[in-house]
Amino acid sequence: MSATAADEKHPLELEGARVSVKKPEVRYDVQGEMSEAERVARAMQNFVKDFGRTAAIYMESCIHCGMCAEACHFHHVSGDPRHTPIWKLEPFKQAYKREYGPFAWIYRTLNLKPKVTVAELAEWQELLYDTCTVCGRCSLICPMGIDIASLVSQARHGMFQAGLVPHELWAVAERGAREGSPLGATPKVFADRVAWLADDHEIDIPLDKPKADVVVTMSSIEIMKYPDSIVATARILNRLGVDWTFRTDGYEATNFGLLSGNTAWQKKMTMKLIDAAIAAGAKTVVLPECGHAYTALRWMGANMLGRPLPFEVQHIAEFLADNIRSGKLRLKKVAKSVTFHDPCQIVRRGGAVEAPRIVLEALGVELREMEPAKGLNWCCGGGGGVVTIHRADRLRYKVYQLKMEQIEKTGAELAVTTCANCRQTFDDGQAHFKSEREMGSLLELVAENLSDGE
Amino acid sequence: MNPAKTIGERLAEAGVSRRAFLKFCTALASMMALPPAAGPAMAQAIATRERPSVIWLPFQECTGCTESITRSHTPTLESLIFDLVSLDYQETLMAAAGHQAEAVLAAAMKENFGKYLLIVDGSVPLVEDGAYSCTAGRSNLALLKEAAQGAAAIICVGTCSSYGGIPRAAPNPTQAVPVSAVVKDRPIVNVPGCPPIPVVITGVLAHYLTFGNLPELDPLGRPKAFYGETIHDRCYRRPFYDQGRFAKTFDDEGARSGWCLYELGCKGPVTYNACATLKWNAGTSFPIQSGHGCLGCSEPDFWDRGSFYRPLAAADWGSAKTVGAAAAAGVALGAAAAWAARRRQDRFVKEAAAPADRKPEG
Amino acid sequence: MDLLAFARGPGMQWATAIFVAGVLWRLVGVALLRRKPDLSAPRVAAKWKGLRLIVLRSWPRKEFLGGTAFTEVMGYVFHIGFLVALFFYLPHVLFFADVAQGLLGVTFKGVFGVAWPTLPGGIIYFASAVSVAALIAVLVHRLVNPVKRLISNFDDYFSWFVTIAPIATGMAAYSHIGAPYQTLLALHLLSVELLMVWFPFGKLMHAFTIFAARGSTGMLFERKGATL
Amino acid sequence: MQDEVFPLRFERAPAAVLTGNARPVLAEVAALAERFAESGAGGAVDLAAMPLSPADVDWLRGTLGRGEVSAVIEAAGASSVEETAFAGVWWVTHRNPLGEVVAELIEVAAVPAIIAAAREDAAAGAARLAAIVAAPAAEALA
Repeated sequence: MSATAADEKHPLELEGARVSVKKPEVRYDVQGEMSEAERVARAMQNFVKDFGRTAAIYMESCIHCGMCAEACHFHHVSGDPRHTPIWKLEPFKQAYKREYGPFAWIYRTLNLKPKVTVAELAEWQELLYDTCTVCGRCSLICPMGIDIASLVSQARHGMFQAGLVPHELWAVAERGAREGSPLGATPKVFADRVAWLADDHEIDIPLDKPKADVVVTMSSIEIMKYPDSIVATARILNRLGVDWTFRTDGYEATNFGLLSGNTAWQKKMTMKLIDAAIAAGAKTVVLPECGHAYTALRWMGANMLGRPLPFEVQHIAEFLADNIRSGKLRLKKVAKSVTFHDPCQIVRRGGAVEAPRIVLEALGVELREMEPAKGLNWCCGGGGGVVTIHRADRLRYKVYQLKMEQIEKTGAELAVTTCANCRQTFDDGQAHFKSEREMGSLLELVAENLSDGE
Repeated sequence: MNPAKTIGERLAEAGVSRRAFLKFCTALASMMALPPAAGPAMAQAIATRERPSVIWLPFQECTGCTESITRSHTPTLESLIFDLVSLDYQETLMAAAGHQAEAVLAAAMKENFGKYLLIVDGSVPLVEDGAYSCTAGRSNLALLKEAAQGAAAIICVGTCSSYGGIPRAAPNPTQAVPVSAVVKDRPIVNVPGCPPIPVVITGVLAHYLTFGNLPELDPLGRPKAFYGETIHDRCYRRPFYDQGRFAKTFDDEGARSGWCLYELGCKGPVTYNACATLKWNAGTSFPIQSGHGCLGCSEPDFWDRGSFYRPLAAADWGSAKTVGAAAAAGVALGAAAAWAARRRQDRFVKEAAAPADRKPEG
Repeated sequence: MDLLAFARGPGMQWATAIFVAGVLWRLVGVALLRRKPDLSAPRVAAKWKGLRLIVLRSWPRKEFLGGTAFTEVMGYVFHIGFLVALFFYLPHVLFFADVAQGLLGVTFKGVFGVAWPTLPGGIIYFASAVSVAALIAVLVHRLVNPVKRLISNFDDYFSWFVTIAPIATGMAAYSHIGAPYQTLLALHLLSVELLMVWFPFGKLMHAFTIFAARGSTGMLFERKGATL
Repeated sequence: MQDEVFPLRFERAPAAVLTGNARPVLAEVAALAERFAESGAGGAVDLAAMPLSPADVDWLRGTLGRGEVSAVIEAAGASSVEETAFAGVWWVTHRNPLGEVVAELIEVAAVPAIIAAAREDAAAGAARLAAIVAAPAAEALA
């Protein structure tokens, strides 16, 4: 299947509540032509090749207490023991013991841990992709302190190279690598959009300034589906009088390489941003309202580059909070009750817990926290690429209901978040359940309430 | 002597009253850990029996066991010898000597063939055909084999004849073995101890006299009546063990207060014997009561089980050297495993990179 | 050589050697693996170096307590019962003292100024009984709970067995139930040796790796400001 | 004086300690006494079979006290039989000719068995008595 053929066969569904691949007639959850033996070998190789001491300690420490099941939203709604987070790694635990652990030689020689089979990997595809958003809630319950989410990411490295990725996710990731944007927001599309938005909203949106203090990035979901975010960002940055720019050589922060498990693609996309920021001599790179984009650049960028980043990386909420704290950004009061959905990658795993709350405080809203909130928040169910996978919908909607119950319980008038992926999951969920409630963007809420008084 | 007479008749002739005999049997019952009510029954039984012939052969031994039995207080040695059994040969105690003594032995074995009790103290050396211990020019080994043939039963007195004892301690230059290693076809009762409690020796004889058979034995061939429980179980200091109160040295407050001697190496918990109840020296005391831990002398190989002053729990886990060697081996294996894992990883990186350009497409 | 002599001598020596070698093999085998440095700019300096998570994770957050209370409480009960019996029963203490003396040439009194405390046999027996009861409870839970049943393997059941066996045989030896004391003591020692031999190769190693695993996550998460 | 020779000072006799085992023994005696009072069937407790310290034995002796009857039987050593303060409960001590204690019991009975004359002995005695009666007076006087 050539690249264009793939596009024709599975055209992007841009108009729906979520940006995804149109429901494919034929399932292509197996990619490429490989012998079974080669698939297994590549799965193991790519799983093990990025292994290190920390992951090894995790693999050595599990005591099979089963507590992680309690933390997982998928298990919570399904009750299916297979959705126990650590069980999702079972073939890879086997692979670790057989291929890499201290007793690997014994396990191999005595064949105590049999070689993983393609059938097993195929069976586990659903567990590793459809029923895991890599939200990391399970990592907080593990009495051994195992970061299970990081192991799932690592297992996906093997799955991808074995050509065992859910097809929609693979198609989105592949397109991201090929065109620079998973959803078709190519540099040309992006430039057109920016020009059109600037025109439409009579606002100055700098693009491709050779030098700028701040390089701003966007997620493809925002570019294609929530273009208001672009306007909102421009409005705020212009108000702050910051020397900033978008750059067509590095604007797209979404990282489906990370989600699908292709480290090469992940690196390629991350390096684009880094190179663009370095070229612009940026002091700061502002990341959009996108969870995995945050993880990919903020916490993994320097490791991709191989040295500390020569600039600061901030999520837009952090950027806003900083400017509110320094008094540069003043906002009008919003007399509404608001509940805030904590995006897993930004809050729980990213550590930006207080920034969104500082912004909300500046907006003067009555913040009604969910129960639980912050780092313990339930995931929306769409992260980690799950929202792109159609066959995952049934369970995902149940998870989504869990989330909505949480939100309804607060009784807040407004629900906002600061992750476009969460937003599209909400939009899709609301459409599915034919609900009225909208999930707002923190960024847009701020842009709408910029104080006029200087 | 007329062996047809019963013990009861002989006693009566000797002017021993029924009261005296009943008292004697009460004491025997107490000693054999039988219920107090058994005394009168025993008196009845013993009175109607004939005196058995007893032949006592000393082998590779120290005469400590004989010393011990001469200190037996219940019944007194005199009454045991003259009234209850016919001790026909005991080279240490008998008046006869030399050829005369050997003639007595030969006569006793012939006269009572198949009926006499054979008591043995001392182990049997095997090396050089048993040449390391001889009596009248004959090795213990040969003598034992001959004497065993006519014995109704063999009673091994002391740890040496029971289990080999000190002669058998490593490196065992004489290849000493217990009687049970030489004689396989005769009932054997082991009365171990170094020496055994004197009243246990007589107690076994009394049982034989009372019931006409050998007492019930444990798997190590010891009479359960005396070796059924550990010293620890019957020790009057046991409550302190349970309370966790221990003497730490031989002269500390705990030692003076009579607390448990476990920490000082007492082997009471693994020693089956009756010292704690029967005691020694006419019931005066026993080692633990005197402030010293039990050595476990009635157990097999007691001499080779480490220091008498090492607590039982301080098992032989090895030495700093062996543990160090194990640690070194562990570190080396770990390093090798990590090295192998890294090499494997390098290979995987290379292999994974090789077909990387091939897009996984249809 | 009878069973007890074997258990006290060569059995214990081999078990000790395998235990030491196996534990180091596994720990060194992991410690010497590659570790890429985290070059990302920390949000906060991880001044506790992972220690915070090591402590924090000792008890579940209240949000998780509902579903994990049974496992947590029973886990603590059998661990504490086991450790009380292991470290405060005089014969055990004497064994450790002997090992410390032989390996390092030190006594507890010499190092700390006071003797290592011991508890009366009755309390040890009670602690052991409680531990056994909790272990049986967790086994039943493992067999009944669908999650635990699914994720359990030979390691889980065998590790359970080698954990409960020394406690059960220890109690039997203490109360002289079932066989002569020496046989029971030998069985107790052999069960301990089985535990020691299995320890490095099964999940019992969590006794060591728990600190490394929690510490690693703690260090990674703390510098991000991520939820611990 | 002694200190000069043996620089040891015994502050307390090593075994003069109550172990707590005496009380259960007393309970057993009480149970036997009760049974004896009800049915006439007595019994005995062999003190040698009990893990008692010397102090325990002293405590038992002191607690049981002394009653109306005491007897000494000279038969292959002295045996003493003493009723305790509790009727029917006897403290019996057997010694061998050397004066060493060979058995010590607490017996619960109307009369301890050792005191009663055996019928065989009585028969022998009767025979001897009859012989004396049958003999000529002079012979008897001689």
